[in-house]
Amino acid sequence: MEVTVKIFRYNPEQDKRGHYETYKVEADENDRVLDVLELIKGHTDGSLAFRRSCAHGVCGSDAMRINGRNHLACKTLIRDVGANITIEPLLGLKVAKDLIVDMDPFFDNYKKMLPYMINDSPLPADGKERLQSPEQRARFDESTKCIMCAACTTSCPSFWASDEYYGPAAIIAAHRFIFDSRDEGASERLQVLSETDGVARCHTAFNCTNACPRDIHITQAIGEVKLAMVTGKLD
Amino acid sequence: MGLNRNVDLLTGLRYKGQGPYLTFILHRIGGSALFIFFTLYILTLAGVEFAHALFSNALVQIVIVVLGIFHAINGLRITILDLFPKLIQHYRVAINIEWAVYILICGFAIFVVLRSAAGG
Amino acid sequence: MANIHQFEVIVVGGGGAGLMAGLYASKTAKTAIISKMYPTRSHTGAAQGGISAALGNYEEDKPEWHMYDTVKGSDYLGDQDAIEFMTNEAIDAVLELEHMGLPFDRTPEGRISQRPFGGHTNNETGKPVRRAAHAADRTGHMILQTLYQQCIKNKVNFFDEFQVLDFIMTDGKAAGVVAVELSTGELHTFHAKSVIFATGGYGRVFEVTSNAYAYTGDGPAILLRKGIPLEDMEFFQFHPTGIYKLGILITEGARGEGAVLINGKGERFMPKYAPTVKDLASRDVVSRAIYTEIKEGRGVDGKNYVYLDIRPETVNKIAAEDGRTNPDGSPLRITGEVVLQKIPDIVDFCRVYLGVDPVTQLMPVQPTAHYAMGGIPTNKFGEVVVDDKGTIVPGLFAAGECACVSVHGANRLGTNSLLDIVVFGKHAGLKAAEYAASAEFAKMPEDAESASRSEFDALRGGAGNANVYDLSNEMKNVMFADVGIYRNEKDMQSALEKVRELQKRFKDVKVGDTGKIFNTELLNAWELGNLLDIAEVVAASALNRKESRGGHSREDFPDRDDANWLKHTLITKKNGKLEISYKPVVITKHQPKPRIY
Amino acid sequence: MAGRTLPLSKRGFNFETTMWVFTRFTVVAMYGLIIAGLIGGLMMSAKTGANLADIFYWAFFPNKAGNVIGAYIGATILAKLMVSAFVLVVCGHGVHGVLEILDDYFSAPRVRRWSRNFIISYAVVASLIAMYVIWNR
Ligand SMILES: Cc1cc2nc3c(=O)[nH]c(=O)nc-3n(C[C@H](O)[C@H](O)[C@H](O)COP(=O)(O)OP(=O)(O)OC[C@H]3O[C@@H](n4cnc5c(N)ncnc54)[C@H](O)[C@@H]3O)c2cc1C
Ligand code: HEM
Ligand code: SF4
Ligand code: F3S
Ligand code: FES
Repeated sequence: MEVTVKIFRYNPEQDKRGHYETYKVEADENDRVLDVLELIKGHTDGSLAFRRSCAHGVCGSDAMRINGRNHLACKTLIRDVGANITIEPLLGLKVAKDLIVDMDPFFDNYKKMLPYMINDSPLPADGKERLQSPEQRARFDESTKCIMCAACTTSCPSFWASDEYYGPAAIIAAHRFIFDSRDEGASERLQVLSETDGVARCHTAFNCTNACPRDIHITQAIGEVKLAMVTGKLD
Repeated sequence: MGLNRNVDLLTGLRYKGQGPYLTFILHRIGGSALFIFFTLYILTLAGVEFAHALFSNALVQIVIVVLGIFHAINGLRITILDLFPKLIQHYRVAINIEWAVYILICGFAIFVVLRSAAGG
Repeated sequence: MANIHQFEVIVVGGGGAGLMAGLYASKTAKTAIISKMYPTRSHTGAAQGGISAALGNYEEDKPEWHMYDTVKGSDYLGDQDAIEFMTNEAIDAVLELEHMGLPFDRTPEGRISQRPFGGHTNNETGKPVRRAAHAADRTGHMILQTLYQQCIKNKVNFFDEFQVLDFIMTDGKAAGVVAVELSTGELHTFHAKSVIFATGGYGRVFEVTSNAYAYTGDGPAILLRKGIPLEDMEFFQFHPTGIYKLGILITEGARGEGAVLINGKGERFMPKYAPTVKDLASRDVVSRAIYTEIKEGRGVDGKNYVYLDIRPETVNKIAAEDGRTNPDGSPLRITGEVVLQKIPDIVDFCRVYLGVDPVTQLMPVQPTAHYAMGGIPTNKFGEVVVDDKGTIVPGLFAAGECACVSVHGANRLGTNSLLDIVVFGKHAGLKAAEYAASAEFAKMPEDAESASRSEFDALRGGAGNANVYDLSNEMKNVMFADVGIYRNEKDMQSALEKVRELQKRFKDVKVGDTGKIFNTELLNAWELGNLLDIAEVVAASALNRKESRGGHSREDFPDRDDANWLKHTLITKKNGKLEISYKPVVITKHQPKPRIY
Repeated sequence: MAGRTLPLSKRGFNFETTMWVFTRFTVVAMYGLIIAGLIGGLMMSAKTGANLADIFYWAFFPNKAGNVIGAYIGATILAKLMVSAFVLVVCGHGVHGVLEILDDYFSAPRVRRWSRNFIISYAVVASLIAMYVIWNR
């Protein structure tokens, strides 16, 4: 079928601001939006710039706004979005070119969460693994799925308002460790997250949860972090 | 280099965040409206004529009822989910219930306001 | 030039191997990791099934068995000293990952959970053994995340979205690399004592592949141009279960949990091909079996795919027939919830891309190009070895999928690659730092960037109308059809000619985008150049090897020929011509014997 | 593998967290007061014969003269206490809500300090006026 694709274009070396360009391509309804982008880049306009790698929703490269909502281009099929598609870059991050945004602030926020295991206690005497029950493991399973695509953070109205907000993706990273029974850094992370630019900026708008291509219950995880600050309970 | 990151209000509002995002927007508008309402309320109590005149306007009253009741009911939903994060999974159900309750109460309130406006 | 950086150790690639190398090198040397993508986007993150180690958390298991399975899996082409080294290090490697925080699934006792995988057996009974330590079906994702997190913790320097274009050698020693910064288009020179290549694979030379767009073989291609040989390039693994047409992988872990393959007639066919371990035979065997079924007309609807069935009723029925048991000895029984819990991502892929729910429906699968066994020849410390005498290039290292140690020989066992990147990534890092501690910086030539600049200029200034997208599709199609699972002289010859013709046409490629900032068109064209170079080398090596072994199956030479071909291929390109030489296989404990599963 | 709980000083229980709890607490308080108010209104409607709708109406929209609630305010100390509590709670809640909105949009430390000062002064002034009016009529 014929698909009409309207794409946001911005070439920093020529344009003062972005504009839209419309392309018509032949595509199958089971094609990914990414396939359509590749086709346009391959045959119509090679200068179209976007990131991609894995092509099946596990690397987090190609988050973008498709028909007004954040998606991974490689995990969105034509049959899900119809024959008229508008593709725009993520909101709230600088557009570097076409659909490519500057991801550095996003990763900087991630790094503020001390996103690594903190545990200075001695290892088990037998030198083997630290024990963890399947239930304890399940406690933070959700948040380990994050591929850092930024679809959530760039859909959050609080992040649009100010990029000082750490954003849902960073909170998910913190959640991953706070509720890991082997980790001992929960306190430090909670202190960071209790700052004005931390979880206080989340007003449960749920855009993040709806945008997440990994179906992580982000708002719930943020809620759990908020409650942990109040009760101190980490289980 | 690069385009500014600013997301203007309209772009933000056009984001297709669906129902839950709408409740957030309405909650915010409602909260702000209630804040103004509260300010006027105090001024009215203090006897400021202009504030009182505003309050007597049926249209103003309806706006306040619509936004205020939404804020109160949505606020209750937020609070319940916040205190029991496990329930957040079911946020869509929660929001549907909320709309049902809201339409009932709000309908009744508008009726009351209109009746008073007509009768008073 | 302005953009000159100096580090003792430079790691090219931020995947599992690169991060591990960077992490260890940075402990003693000034280190930077250069990656063309943000490290968390590396393809290690796509790995699903698990990482093998004889932890024995459910049942008895030993590193010696792991070694034997790997040797057998490699069809006796793996170097046994390296394999033994790797399988012995495996247990500590996995435990180290756990200590770094990797969230492995757990046994009821709280230990690391393990699952069966193709080719992993109890050597005494021949039965499958649970050796693959896993974190749901996203083990690679967790490894990548965990290692990246450790690098953040240890403040490793990163150059994200810098693509390495050239390797600089002075007097036969590593001097550094040249890279382009994607966000500005500027070239940067990195002066280093040690350079570690960890750029991953090159599955994008094939049409149907589980590999990422980024898998364009940059590392091997760069080194090939510098006269460094590549080893065993004819061996490419086709994974039996890729999603039909898309090639997206369905982990072997699915079969580990009990799924079986079904042909178009609704019959289970693996017992015919591998009577003992059946659906859990090693990958080359299963891929060939599927292909044979299809060729003999038993594909689904006469098309080139079969079904993978993980519906609980089938799994339970067959598990009862095969007498498969749970770790505690009770009969293996699964439910829909178990499927969801053990392979959630696979279920998600099927739902999204196929509209098929694996819990109640069959998954259409076909073999998909998956893993490069061959690559840059190294020893077990990651040092690049250029001949059969063990001569190394001082300061040059390689690790991960782009390297060939060779622990995978002619066919890699599932889960051994994640082990490979962790073990050899670490040792390459350690060795590189050790070398850097004693060596001087080799002299950097005046204008190190000139070669890269002229490569780019050539692409930008191309005369003709050749289209990158079309050239690349032509290459992929011919490679998949003629240098794929089954190969023969005639087809490979024509494929080789086709690739060479494409190389000629590539010279005329015209890149329309003349900008500097994120000029992805230019970079895609450059990558296509690499792919074509690699495709040529793969086809030529495959044409040269006149036997069938592991992933290399020839219709015209259907048998393994130990008398003539128990040796590694080394291929170099000198003045535009390919030259092939050989290197003996290291055999220590296990003499080659027929490989039956 | 015992449960893990962080002591109060280590769980990030700062101003923001306190205000988060406060907002939830005020929700409960407001609902409590509204329900109490309605019950009071119902009781009064029984006494005065005013109909329910009137009570609701006058409860939420103040009228300078002849205000049922206004009259009611003067009625008892208890009612005055309740209305004061309501005003204070609403004031705290609303004022912090506005601060939240301001904090979302302005992240420079200097601006945040100013919005905080402004909001606190607003709260104090508004509460004072309200208290004066309620207790002096
Ligand atoms: C779908 C799938 C499932 C798999 N499942 C398993 C499994 O269950 N078990 C198992 O053991 N193995 C599995 N494998 C294999 C295994 O995941 C890979 O072989 C392994 O992760 C490769 O790691 P690496 O570090 O070598 O490469 P990668 O992780 O791909 O890293 C390559 C890095 O190099 C960088 N790079 C490349 N070119 C350049 C350049 N020119 N300049 C700068 N940087 C560059 C990239 O940015 C990237 O960071 C699987 C593979 C796939 C595709
Ligand atoms: C029963 C009545 C009310 C309930 C249940 C209620 C509930 C809530 C809740 C739960 C929040 C927090 C939202 C969040 O953090 O995401 C909130 C915010 C707010 N409330 Fe109320 N509220 C009520 C009445 C009022 C009144 C009377 C005012 C005005 C004086 C008010 C003004 C605000 C403001 C300005 C916000 C901030 C809005 C935002 O951050 O988007 N509320 N309310
Ligand atoms: S939480 Fe979801 S949306 Fe956010 S970065 Fe992670 S995967 Fe992407
Ligand atoms: S969209 Fe933003 S406001 Fe909270 S629920 Fe998600 S972080
Ligand atoms: S390309 Fe990897 S997530 Fe889409």
